[in-house]
Amino acid sequence: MNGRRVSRGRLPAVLVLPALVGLAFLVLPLVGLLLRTPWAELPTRLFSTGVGEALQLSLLCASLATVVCVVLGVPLAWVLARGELPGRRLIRALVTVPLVLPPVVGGVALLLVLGRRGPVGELLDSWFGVSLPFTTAGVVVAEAFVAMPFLVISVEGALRAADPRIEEAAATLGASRWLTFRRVTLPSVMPGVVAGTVLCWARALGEFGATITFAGNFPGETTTMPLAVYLALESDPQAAIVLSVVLLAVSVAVLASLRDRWVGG
Amino acid sequence: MNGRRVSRGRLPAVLVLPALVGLAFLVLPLVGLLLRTPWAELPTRLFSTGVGEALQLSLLCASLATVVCVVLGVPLAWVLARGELPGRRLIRALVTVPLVLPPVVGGVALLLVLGRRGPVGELLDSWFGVSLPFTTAGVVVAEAFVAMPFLVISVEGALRAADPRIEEAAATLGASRWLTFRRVTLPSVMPGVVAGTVLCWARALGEFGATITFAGNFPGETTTMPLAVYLALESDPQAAIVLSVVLLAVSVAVLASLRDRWVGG
Amino acid sequence: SSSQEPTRTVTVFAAASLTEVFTAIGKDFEAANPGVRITFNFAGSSALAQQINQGAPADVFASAAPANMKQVTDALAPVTFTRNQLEIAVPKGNPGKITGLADFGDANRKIALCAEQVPCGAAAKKALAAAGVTGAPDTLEQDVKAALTKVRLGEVDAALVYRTDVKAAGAEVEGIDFPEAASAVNDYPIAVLGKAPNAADAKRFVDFVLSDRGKTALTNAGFTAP
Amino acid sequence: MSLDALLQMDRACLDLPLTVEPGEVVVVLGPNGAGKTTALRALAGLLPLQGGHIRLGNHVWDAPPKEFVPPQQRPVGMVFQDYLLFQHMSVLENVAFGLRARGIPRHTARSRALTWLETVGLADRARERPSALSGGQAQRVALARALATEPELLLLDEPLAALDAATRLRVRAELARHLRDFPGCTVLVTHDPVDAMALGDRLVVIEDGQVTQTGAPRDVAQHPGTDYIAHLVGLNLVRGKANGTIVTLDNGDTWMTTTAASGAINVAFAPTAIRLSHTRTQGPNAWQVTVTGVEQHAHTTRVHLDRSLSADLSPTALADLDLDGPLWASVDPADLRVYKSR
Amino acid sequence: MSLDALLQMDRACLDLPLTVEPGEVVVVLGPNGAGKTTALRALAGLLPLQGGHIRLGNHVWDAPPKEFVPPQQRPVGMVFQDYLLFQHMSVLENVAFGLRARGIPRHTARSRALTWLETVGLADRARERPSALSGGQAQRVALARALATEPELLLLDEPLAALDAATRLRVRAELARHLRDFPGCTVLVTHDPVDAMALGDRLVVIEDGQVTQTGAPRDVAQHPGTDYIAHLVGLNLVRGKANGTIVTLDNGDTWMTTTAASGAINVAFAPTAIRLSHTRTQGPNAWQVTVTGVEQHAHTTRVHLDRSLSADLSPTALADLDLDGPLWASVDPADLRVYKSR
Ligand SMILES: Nc1ncnc2c1ncn2[C@@H]1O[C@H](COP(=O)(O)OP(=O)(O)OP(=O)(O)O)[C@@H](O)[C@H]1O
Ligand SMILES: Nc1ncnc2c1ncn2[C@@H]1O[C@H](COP(=O)(O)OP(=O)(O)OP(=O)(O)O)[C@@H](O)[C@H]1O
Ligand SMILES: [Mg+2]
Ligand SMILES: [Mg+2]
Repeated sequence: MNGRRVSRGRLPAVLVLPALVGLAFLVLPLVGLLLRTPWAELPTRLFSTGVGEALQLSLLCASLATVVCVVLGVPLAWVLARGELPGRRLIRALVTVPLVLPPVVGGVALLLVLGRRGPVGELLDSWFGVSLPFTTAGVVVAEAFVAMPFLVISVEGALRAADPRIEEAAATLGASRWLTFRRVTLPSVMPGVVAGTVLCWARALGEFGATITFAGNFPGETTTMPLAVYLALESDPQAAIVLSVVLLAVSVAVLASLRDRWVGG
Repeated sequence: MNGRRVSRGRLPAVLVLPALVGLAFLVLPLVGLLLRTPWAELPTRLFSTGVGEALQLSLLCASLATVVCVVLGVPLAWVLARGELPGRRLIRALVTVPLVLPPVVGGVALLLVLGRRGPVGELLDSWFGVSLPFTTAGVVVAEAFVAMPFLVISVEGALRAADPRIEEAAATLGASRWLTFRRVTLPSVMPGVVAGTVLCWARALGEFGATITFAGNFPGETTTMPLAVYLALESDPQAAIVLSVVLLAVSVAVLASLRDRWVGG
Repeated sequence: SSSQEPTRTVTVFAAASLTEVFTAIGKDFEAANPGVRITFNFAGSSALAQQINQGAPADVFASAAPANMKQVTDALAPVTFTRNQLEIAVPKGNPGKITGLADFGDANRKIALCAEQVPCGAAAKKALAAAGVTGAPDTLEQDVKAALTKVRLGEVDAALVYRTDVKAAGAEVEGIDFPEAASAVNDYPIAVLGKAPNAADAKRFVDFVLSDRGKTALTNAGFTAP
Repeated sequence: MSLDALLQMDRACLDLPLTVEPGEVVVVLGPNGAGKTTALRALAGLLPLQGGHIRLGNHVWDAPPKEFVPPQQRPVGMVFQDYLLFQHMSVLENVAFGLRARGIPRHTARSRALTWLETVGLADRARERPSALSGGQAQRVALARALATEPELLLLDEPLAALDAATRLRVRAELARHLRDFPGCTVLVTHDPVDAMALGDRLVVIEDGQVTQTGAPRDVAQHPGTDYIAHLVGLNLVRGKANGTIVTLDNGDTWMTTTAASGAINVAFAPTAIRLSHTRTQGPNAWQVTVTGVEQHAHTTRVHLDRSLSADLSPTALADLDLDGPLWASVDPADLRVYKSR
Repeated sequence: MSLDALLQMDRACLDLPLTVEPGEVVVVLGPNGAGKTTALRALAGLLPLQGGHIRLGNHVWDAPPKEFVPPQQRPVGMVFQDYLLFQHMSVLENVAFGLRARGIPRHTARSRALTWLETVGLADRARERPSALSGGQAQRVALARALATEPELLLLDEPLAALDAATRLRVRAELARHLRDFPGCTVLVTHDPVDAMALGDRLVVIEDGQVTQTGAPRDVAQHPGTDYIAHLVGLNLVRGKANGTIVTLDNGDTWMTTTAASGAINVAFAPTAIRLSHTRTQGPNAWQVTVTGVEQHAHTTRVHLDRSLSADLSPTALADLDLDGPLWASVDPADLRVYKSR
């Protein structure tokens, strides 16, 4: 447009004020963290092999977990929002459960099912020779378990808000429900899917309790950044802060660069 | 309608299959947990005062934290989605940060700012005589800090997906941006807000690391269920499972009964 | 509550591994000192140290490791009040056929150790060194409870944990003593804090822990005397 | 394959029998809220019937309580009253969507879609998003999208409503041409009588969900059975009882006609047939009137009279009249059309 | 307070001067995509101008690069082409919304809203959601919603487009009545010439964002300046040079007229003025034609000829003609209207 700042009127104080308070509430503790960061240590820390490895592993596992969540979670959200299922209320509440479960207990639950002695774990072992605990795959599983509800619930919310008549139009054009989903519904709820994906990725990246319980902690294989941070906190709190700041910086960079490419402005 | 099950065609396998896998992935570990639960202990546990207290406290704090998040987070989401702010990308990424921060570090960060020796904490103390750490209010603050991003991001996604022309219609009717927000925008993105609120509440209910770090673990004052689970895990793992199951049952009951009242069907 | 004087409170910040035993000792202390109430804050020692450094209103700090006590600048004359000794924990029935520390070097067995940064990991390192074994762990747990959980669920064949933990875990876990254990003990220091709001009663509580009654309770829980 | 349907639904109190032969265009005409859109939605499979049936050829599409074929398995094409274009696709992709859904390769689908866009005169907007189109342009894209799949049953919900007069002429002519060539059945919903005349082989008039008249468009237009239809085709309608060429109107007046008839009849006449004057004319069929409104058209002035009659006056005729004064109206018996009321 | 605007925008190449006096109704007429909706949005403040200005009385609403008054501070009422009703409110709340936004107490707002709903004949639907309304009903609610705030500038984007013929007559008459009483300025967008004639005090015709003709509706209808307008008002238009009563048409033919004129002129005549026959008639103004289409109306048949002319024939006239054979057309010089082209 023309350079003029033509807004639709001033932003109302009654909205801007709480928004600012909310922003301060979220950002101030980070500022506190940054103020206490021993910046001098940063470079040495950053280039110590352990940190690089943990960072790489974190990004890899969080991204893989996000892929798993999208592949399984978006269809689940769709079934919850559109499928005429009996017991939908209960299923929807069950999906929320991993949110409430303390992550450590979540890890225990995963071990009970997918561990060496768990029924599914035994099958996986005898059929494919796959054992999840203490492996990188296990980290992905633990992160996906914890992060998936975020995706499912965000996407379901978006699907419910979408106009179902546009799907009717697709149906009259001969599109099956799958084609309609893929080409009509999904693109029209893209902002919701992106929001859910961001939540899911960030949650997976910060995941700690379920990971260490289910996948253990072995450098280069299952030690993600949050695990490194936690252990550093035990011996050297300053180092823990440095590591956290590194994790934050990377995630802010990734989110700020990726997200707006998907959603625009 | 008439009793007939008139669906818009069978659900496509390519969607239903991953949805089922996803559901199994989320629900099976819970089943594992339930199978291992020493049900015989349940009644005695449930009626031991400590548990009742912790459960009450958990529900109270999670609900208060959710209220704080809604009051501060919905306006923040609106400003991010609609306000023509410079640096919106960065702000949006910053809002996501508490998701990535390992909760224990989040607790440390809160202590650094709101603790007795933190800059804001000192102000609060000298002006109002309020000290947040190690109080029930501190639990609410810690939970709100961790849970707010979920709300903000879900609601922002919903706002972006909403048709802005309906807001134009409100503007031509003389509605200020605040009135438009309250009476037009917010109701039309209700499903997104509800989804965000559910995420936020569940996350607050399950919150552990930031709470124990920032608010400590004082029975009756700051010991929420996840903290009780953590302590039980130290002495009696079976009891920890029982407590988790209690937490789960309560949250499923609350979500299943409340959520559909808000959103319908 | 007593009618003569108002209740005074002692706030004790104690390591999570002391939950049960300190709760019992606290009850005893309250019985012996009417008018004083003990409030506990159980959490990881490092988190407690952080909280104290950030001005938490604590009277007493009982840490699971000297290192965390050292982080607290404000501690007055910490003393070691008890110790914890390592033990090999195996799942019920010992499916991995573990006999001693030597098996911890076997790459084919699933082994859990604590991470070096936490006290039980440091102790395990000492024990393995003393036995001349190069450990081949599959995981370095963040705390001893996590290692024990893996044993309980049969995910690992063996782990090095504290005697107190094996004892608390009950029938699901079996303990195997080993000779090098004596060289790998972990000290638990306790101290009254400089800014303690109720220093007098705090001192009394520490003395109570160090008394015979305290020692007996600790020994019953599996701790060894210093 | 012919369509044979009986649409019964609680919503809009719909009870509508409908048969369409292959190649035939049935126009459903009715006022707002009559249930036209509801009927189309039932035919498309977007609403289930509560009673009755829908059959195309040998295929049963809907027959409560048992049969129901979902919309995507019915070979229908539908143009919605409010377009419902896919906002995230280009105009071309919108039109190609139905072809792609039927498994036609991308390239073929696109070139066919482009041909259809040319037909509706929007080939140059092919790459744009629907949001960049004006209302009428969007309507034309929706039309092209439905036609592109070459359906066996074409459902059109006021396909010309948003078009401007000039485009409307052109699109209507094109649509008429296409519908002539179209081998399938067509149901077109409108409340524009011109569309109905131009496009329909048969007219079904519904009011409040019920059929009030049906027949060839010409015939319906010349023999309106209800006030609504008379209004629509621009005729005045009065009712009465005929006895030879003498008609006793329902209000008691007696009129002369040139056509002999007997029994309950309708009398229709054009607004141009009414003459207005300040005094009673000598001839028959004169009565006193009150003016309730005046409307200015391009070349004539329409004067609304009581008893929901109206008269079209030329500027010259109007110049001599004082519409506020007392007026007499009259019609020539030769201008009256008399026919049996149903 | 009068509206004085010059709307310049890149989108739709809009360059539209517009002045409206208090109480005046200016109708903006134009084909699809001409920029009518864009112009209304600029007046409402939903799009900023790129050049020009908008002033109502002494208040400057938009004057790039400095001034801009946001929409909620402009006393406008707008009816959108696609209604934009608030789906989560009842019909009554929709209509009351604007009043509530202006601080009127709930009770008063509701009772006034109900009065407006009565005016548009929907009082009995007050408690329902907009989704339960038919298209035309929704349109009427949107109208009521905009009128309820009694704005100083009323903007109507094809307010009658979705109404059926009968309702349209009624709502148009009501709207005309309201607009007569309405003290503010009104801009009404339409592509229906009947609406334009019935409702407008002045007509502004735009094509491709530019004004092509403006004037009193009657005058524009009788002296169309472009093919678009001629089409719209149902006249044939040819151009030529007059020399007294002899006109040399642009295609070389020479016609006779009864009005003397000179210079570049337009010649307009009604489709009913054209006579068709198989042989050349003796009189003047005859030419050979090709039939490009036929359209059936209620009482006449419209025959489309080359040079975008059209002829209206009565059934009797049509009966004698073979439209596929060679045809001659002629017009009586007395039926021609000759006027200066601009
Ligand atoms: N979702 C709905 N729930 C209940 N009633 C509805 C619903 N949709 C429409 N109706 C009602 O059904 C009746 C018929 O509506 P329909 O949309 O079929 O009318 P229509 O003939 O298409 O009118 P228009 O010419 O205005 O489009 C109306 O009275 C309307 O209020
Ligand atoms: N958001 C947009 N971005 C770019 N171009 C647009 C946008 N909206 C409309 N246009 C273009 O501007 C031109 C004018 O559109 P406008 O909607 O004003 O037409 P209109 O006169 O209202 O037509 P109609 O009678 O069909 O409603 C059209 O060519 C249209 O394609
Ligand atoms: Mg309709
Ligand atoms: Mg428009």
